[in-house]
Amino acid sequence: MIQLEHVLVVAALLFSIGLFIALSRRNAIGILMGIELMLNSINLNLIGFARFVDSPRPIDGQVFAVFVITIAAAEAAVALALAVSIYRLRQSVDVDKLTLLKW
Amino acid sequence: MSDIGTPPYVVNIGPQHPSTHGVFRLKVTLDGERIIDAEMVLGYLHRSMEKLAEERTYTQNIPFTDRMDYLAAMTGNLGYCLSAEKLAGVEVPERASYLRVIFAELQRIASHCMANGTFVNDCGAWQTPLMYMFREREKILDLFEMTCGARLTTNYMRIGGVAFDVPDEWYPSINKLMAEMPDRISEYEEMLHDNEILLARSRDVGVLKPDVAINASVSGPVLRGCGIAWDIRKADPYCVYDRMDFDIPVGHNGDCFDRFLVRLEEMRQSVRIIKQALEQLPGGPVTTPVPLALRPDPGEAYVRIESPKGELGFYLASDGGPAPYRWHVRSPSFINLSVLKELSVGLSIADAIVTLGSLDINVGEIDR
Amino acid sequence: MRAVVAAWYDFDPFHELYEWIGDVTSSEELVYVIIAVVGATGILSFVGLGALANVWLERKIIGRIQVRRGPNRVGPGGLLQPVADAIKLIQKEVLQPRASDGKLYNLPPILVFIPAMLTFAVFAWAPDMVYADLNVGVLYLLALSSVTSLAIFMAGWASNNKYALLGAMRVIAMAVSYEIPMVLALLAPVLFTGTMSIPGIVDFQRTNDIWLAFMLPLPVFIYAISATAELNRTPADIAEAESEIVAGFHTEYSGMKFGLFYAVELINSLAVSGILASLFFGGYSLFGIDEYIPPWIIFIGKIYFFYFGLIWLRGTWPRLRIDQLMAFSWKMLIPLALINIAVVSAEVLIWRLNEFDSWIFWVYALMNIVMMFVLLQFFFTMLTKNYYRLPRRATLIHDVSVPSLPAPTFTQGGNA
Amino acid sequence: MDDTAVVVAFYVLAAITLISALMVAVVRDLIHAVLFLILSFIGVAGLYITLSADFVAVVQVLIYAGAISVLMIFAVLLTPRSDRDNAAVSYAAPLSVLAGLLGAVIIFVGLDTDWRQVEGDRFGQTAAEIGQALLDPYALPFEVASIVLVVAMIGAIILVRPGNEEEA
Repeated sequence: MIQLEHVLVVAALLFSIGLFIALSRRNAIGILMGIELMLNSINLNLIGFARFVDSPRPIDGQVFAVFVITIAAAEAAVALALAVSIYRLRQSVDVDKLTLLKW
Repeated sequence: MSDIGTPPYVVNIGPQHPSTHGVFRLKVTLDGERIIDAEMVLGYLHRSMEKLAEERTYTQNIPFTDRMDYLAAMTGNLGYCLSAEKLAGVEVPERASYLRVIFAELQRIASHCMANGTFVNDCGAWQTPLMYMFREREKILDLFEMTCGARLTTNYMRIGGVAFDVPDEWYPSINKLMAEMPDRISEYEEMLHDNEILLARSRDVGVLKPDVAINASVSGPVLRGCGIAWDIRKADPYCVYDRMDFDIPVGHNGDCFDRFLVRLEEMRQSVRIIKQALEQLPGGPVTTPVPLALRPDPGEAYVRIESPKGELGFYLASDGGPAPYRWHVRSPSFINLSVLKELSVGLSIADAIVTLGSLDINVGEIDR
Repeated sequence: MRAVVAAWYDFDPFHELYEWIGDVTSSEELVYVIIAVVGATGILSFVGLGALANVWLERKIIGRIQVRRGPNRVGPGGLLQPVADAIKLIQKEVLQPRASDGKLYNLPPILVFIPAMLTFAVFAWAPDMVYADLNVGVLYLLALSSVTSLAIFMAGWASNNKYALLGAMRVIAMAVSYEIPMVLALLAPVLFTGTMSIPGIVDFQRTNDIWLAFMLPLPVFIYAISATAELNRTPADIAEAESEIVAGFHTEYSGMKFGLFYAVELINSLAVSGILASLFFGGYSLFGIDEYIPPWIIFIGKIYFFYFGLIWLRGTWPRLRIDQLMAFSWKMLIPLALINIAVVSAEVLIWRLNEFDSWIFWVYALMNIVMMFVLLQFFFTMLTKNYYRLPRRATLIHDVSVPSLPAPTFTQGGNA
Repeated sequence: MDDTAVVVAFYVLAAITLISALMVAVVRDLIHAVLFLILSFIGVAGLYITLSADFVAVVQVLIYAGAISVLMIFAVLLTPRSDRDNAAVSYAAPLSVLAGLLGAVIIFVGLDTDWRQVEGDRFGQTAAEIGQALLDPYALPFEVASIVLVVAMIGAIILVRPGNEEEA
């Protein structure tokens, strides 16, 4: 029998891996991958809560997960468009070299 | 996907590639799928024919012409024999001239079948139009086989005429073929004219402007596709073409589809010519006796004929010996190919392949 | 559901096997496992045999289309040709380019197989012959098709070949473009039947004695075209476009690895035919005739009917260019699908609110067929009018004439 | 039997998800990283199924494995080869400690809280239920989400439009 705790531990580990990736990558696309992993872990939590936690309308968790997936898709599209246009501008997607706003 | 600004991507189309029609290499630089630069690399099929010919007698050189444009051996034979006859001053019997016209036109139909079939194949058809056109090509090759025993490398024409007279069973066969051929051509038209995909792939693709075509010395269906009515058979008649009544089909726009149309229509005109020639076909000998080791007087001769690919010219120079002093071939494939870069830069890879297919090159003729 | 099928044959292996095993043993788990293994074996053997049969059918039918005979040397009528092909492929050397991407290169032939096989799990072969009745069946099919394109991309990328990478890029671009009309097209039967389970949709068509294809002709059209695009078959085989990029994503695969890609293409064609048959053409039902013929025979017959259509397409049409194919999706199929969804939702709403009987379906069928013809005519004219601007016959000129032209502008050999 | 199967499936899928997520951080080639990310997404989808969220699971495969990963592959292929490495910044080690600590805190909080759990599977037709929830209580967020998608689409198109180069 799966318990809520199992889900929470998996989601927490996934979140920290995602966080590490998002913070440590130099490539803009790599950072985006970390963010997607974090969003996934959040979804996992939402689904887990929907499944195990007492609430008047248990489906809410899954609906939220659907919303998160939607927003993740939008975010990925915009972020990748940004990455491509940044590459066009600077010939690089290395975020360490993007010092345009650095004073 | 044009202006994303990706790094350039160099792709070698060929020498081993399904649609380069032989071993021909096109080195293209791509931006996405769009060609921004193209370089043609030739010479993979070079067999040094022009040099070899300087060591052989005039008659021994005829088989080389089979192997230049191996899809149109008859016209190769014809052009070479005409130039050798002009050099040596040999008269050709009338029956031989008619037979030459008939076989050259049969060869034109066969070659255009091949050209159009592979062109539609290059547009991506799964062999079907090619197979339809092969059906008729096979019958023409059967006629060749009946006459001279060979189907592809015919080696049929001789200096002073043709090698053999046609056998008796040849007449019903060709009459039957000529009777059904217009229907077959209509069948191809029916199959391909209203095909939106073929139109989408070839209309307005690879448009050759008339001035570019003339300045590049392009000839044959490629030239006629851009709307210029030029045909050696009418402009500089050889054999008995001046006695034939036929039209020059021309295109409207100079795109790949126009070249395709011109070839289709030329097949019809060829049928017309063959029918007239069969009607007028006189009796008599088919060859003038010519010494086997022909020694023409010193001099030079140039003869051009309308091969299926375009203007096929043979230049022969003699120093009085049994072998030509110099032999040069003006091959239409080679010169038509020279516009490929002009046409393909700016197109996508798929369009460049279609354009290459519509030029109807033959690498055996390009590299000789 | 069981009571419906009580015809003379009463062939229902799952149910009878279930009962028989239930008599022998009392262990529920054992019964479950046995049924699962038997069902999987049945489906896999159908798919495997189907792939072999498809090789023969495809070559034979295309041969007929191309006025030739097709294979006729190995076995009667060339029937053993696929076996000979398979033996040849198996004994061929499997080459791996040195610059290829190691493990990634070996994975795709296996990976493409998985979704192809999984697709067959949700089909309803007969009223009780459903291996996995997922209540998100339609979405499941769509998800699987997107996984296939990823495996194909991996193949193209890992080969480290320029043609293969071009093919892989084309696959990915196509997958993005054609997923949308596909989803929108498959939404229409879901709207009508109110369920996403494939057996549910088939059952709706059987109980109402109507094929959804009559009511939803436009989605059939859209789905069939998007499916050929996703299948990489002519006229949309741009990912392996032989005349352009040699063999696309599987350029570097030889021997049985190529054989697997080839088999997957055939299996996927069967799967697409199966989806068409069950979502739009009544699945195993045939207006009551399914009482006299085993339903799974009807279903397989329908699958092969649509498969014949796919072969016919391949034998007839040239290939579109990638940008034309994309434009076709974005400019024609997606607007059409959106219009269709709006109309169908309105129709379903009217039907559900007024609680009409099933006679209303025939009214809808008439309306939608008329709508389809009008819309298709409009879109086709819009998309193709440019191609018909010039005559499609060469002009005939009797005498040589060369026009006088402006000064040379030709630059070949100079710069450029 | 059913329960043990689900538990085993859960552990296997969790292992796939976490290991491939880790591989995303480890591998050098960006394309390999994307492919491991897809494997991770599919693992998460499997986890959803064990948590009886089949609709979300299929949507996860469809959107993440089918669309987002495709976008990422495109973005990677549109950047030059030299930029296709997956290198970490020089201060990755302290970051991993930080991320690990945060993960530990989350796990601790998660295990320590009383979550008012209930027993039993409560979901039947999740697709229908989600559909009703989207159209009834969540109608406004649903519409907002669609607007967000449209805005994102237009934004993405404007960002990569060819005309932008001159302004830059």
